[in-house]
Amino acid sequence: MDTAVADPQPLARLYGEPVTALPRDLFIPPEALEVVLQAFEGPLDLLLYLIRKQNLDILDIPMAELTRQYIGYIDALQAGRLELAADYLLMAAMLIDIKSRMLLPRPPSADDAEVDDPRAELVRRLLDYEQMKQAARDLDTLPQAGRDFEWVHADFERSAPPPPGVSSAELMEAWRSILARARANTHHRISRETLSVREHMIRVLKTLRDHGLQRFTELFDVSEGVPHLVVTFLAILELVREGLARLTQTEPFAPIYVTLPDGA
Amino acid sequence: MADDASLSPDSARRVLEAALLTASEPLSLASLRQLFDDALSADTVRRLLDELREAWSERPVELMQVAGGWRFRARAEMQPWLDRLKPERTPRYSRAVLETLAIIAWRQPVTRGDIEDIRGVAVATPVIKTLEARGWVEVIGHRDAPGRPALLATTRQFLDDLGLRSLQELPPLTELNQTLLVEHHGAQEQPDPPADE
Amino acid sequence: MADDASLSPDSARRVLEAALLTASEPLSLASLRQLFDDALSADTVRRLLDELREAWSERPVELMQVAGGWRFRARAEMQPWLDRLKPERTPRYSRAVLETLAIIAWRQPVTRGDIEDIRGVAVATPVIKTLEARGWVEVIGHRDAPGRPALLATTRQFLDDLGLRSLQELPPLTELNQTLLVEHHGAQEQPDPPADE
Repeated sequence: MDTAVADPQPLARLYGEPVTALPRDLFIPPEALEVVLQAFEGPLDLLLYLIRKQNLDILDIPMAELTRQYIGYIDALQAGRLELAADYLLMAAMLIDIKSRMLLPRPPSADDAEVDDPRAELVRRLLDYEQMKQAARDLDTLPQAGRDFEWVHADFERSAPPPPGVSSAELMEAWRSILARARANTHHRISRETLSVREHMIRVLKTLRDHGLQRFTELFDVSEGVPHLVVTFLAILELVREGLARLTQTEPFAPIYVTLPDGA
Repeated sequence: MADDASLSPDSARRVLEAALLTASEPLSLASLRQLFDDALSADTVRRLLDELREAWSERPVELMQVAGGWRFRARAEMQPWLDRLKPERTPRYSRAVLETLAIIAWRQPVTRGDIEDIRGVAVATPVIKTLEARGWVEVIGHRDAPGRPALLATTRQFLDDLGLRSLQELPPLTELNQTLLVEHHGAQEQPDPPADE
Repeated sequence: MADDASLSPDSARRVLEAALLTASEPLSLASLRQLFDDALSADTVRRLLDELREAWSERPVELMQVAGGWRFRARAEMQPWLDRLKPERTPRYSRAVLETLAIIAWRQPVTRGDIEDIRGVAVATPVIKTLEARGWVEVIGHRDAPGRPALLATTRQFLDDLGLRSLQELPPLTELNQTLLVEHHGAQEQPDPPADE
């Protein structure tokens, strides 16, 4: 392999060895060519390389020479049965087309002989691409956040946002949605409870939790009236029924005590 | 490029400062030593950190030692201004939280299992935790059943926060139940008229 | 608490400093004025920013103006040290990614087809995805053509991350042999210069 032309940036690495220049002759092992080809971004890139490397005049491309070289690479690739991107084949066709058109006699044009140069479109594309290639390199030299510099980001304990508020209406809406779902699952029977009984159950439970065993009679506040006493009574019965509280009495007519089931 | 052996204390402080200001999380002493390829001892780094903290003592941002290490943080007195930068949208509770709260409110005391039975889906722990952290729900006992599940109930604060004097001021479920349930489940599933008025 | 009318320039600078040091993205002039409930004029804030930049000129971090506004960043010379805290070296983008980005930056808005025309090769989807994931490129519309191809453009974050205030700060395009080409082939073959100068 001819790697005579020194190039600081290796095109690729083959078997660990840097490939710094394209082989000039065409006796290239296909593996090498595959590696080399990976160094190119496409047919335009390969063409630009061939042109620039051999100091061909991009504005007066010797089509025969360029086409010969390009087709040479393509042939070598195909001989190696390497999968070749269609883009490369398309470019080969275009080069041949340009070359053949250049062989045809052109109608004389006194004023502007160059306008119909069949190479013009190719040259435009090559220059366009070369410009963007250079732009990409320039872009890469700009300091980049995360690679070349870091943003400052000191901590800041944002005030905890106010916790969400809830209204009775929202709760009701939530309940409604539960019911709507339950409608679809009729086995989920949702029966209405008497809330005042529930409320008193909670009150009794909290008393038992906070103060332990209570005399049954102490759980009633006579000052609150009869309906209240009835509800409290129902609440205690419900607690016992649900296994949330226990009634104990050591002997008949002894005081009745209410405790939590675990005796706490 | 980064020659640590000959680093002056001033340069080392600069490196520490840049690292701490750009870090997205607190930096441990080990991380900070890694800045210098461990060329500086832990004690040296600690001393530099103290100097740095001192140097920043008059600034609106301070060097803090937190659980995970060191971090620059805006001083508390800056907060009223900083809070203005992005007005938070009023947060809302998720449907799971609201439904769980509704069930606890109307059906208390309930276990998590009860809530799951009613909602028909599992209740995630964070849902309960959210309500407990808010001070709206508490465990008031345990049901005498396998696993002794905790019994949940609403708190005084829940009533206060909703502007209610008692649970009875919650909207009655009567109408809801009748409009939604009677027609679908039949009247026989409805217990006696409520005494919750 | 935050009394803006009577805020001294020194206090205002402190507020700006705290906000800019803790921001997670560049802060626009409008955001910065919001810190003071618009009690300070844009000119005043700009002047304070200049003073702040000056005050930080000797520090390891610097106040930058980028497209999105102002933000502090660590000076580039700090990077060799800061890199040591990273688990792995930040990878450089491939040529395919960089060339695609360059075409989008200088020729925007462009379709994928436009990019392929210029590069002479198909643009792999991951290339675009990489740039979108980085937040540097976004779809800003669709060309009114068969298939309604997406039009790609660079984002403000692209400019921010490259420390640029606008697209006009991108490095100028190299003219290469264009002048020669004009002489040889006539002006009609040169596309209009991009409107980014």
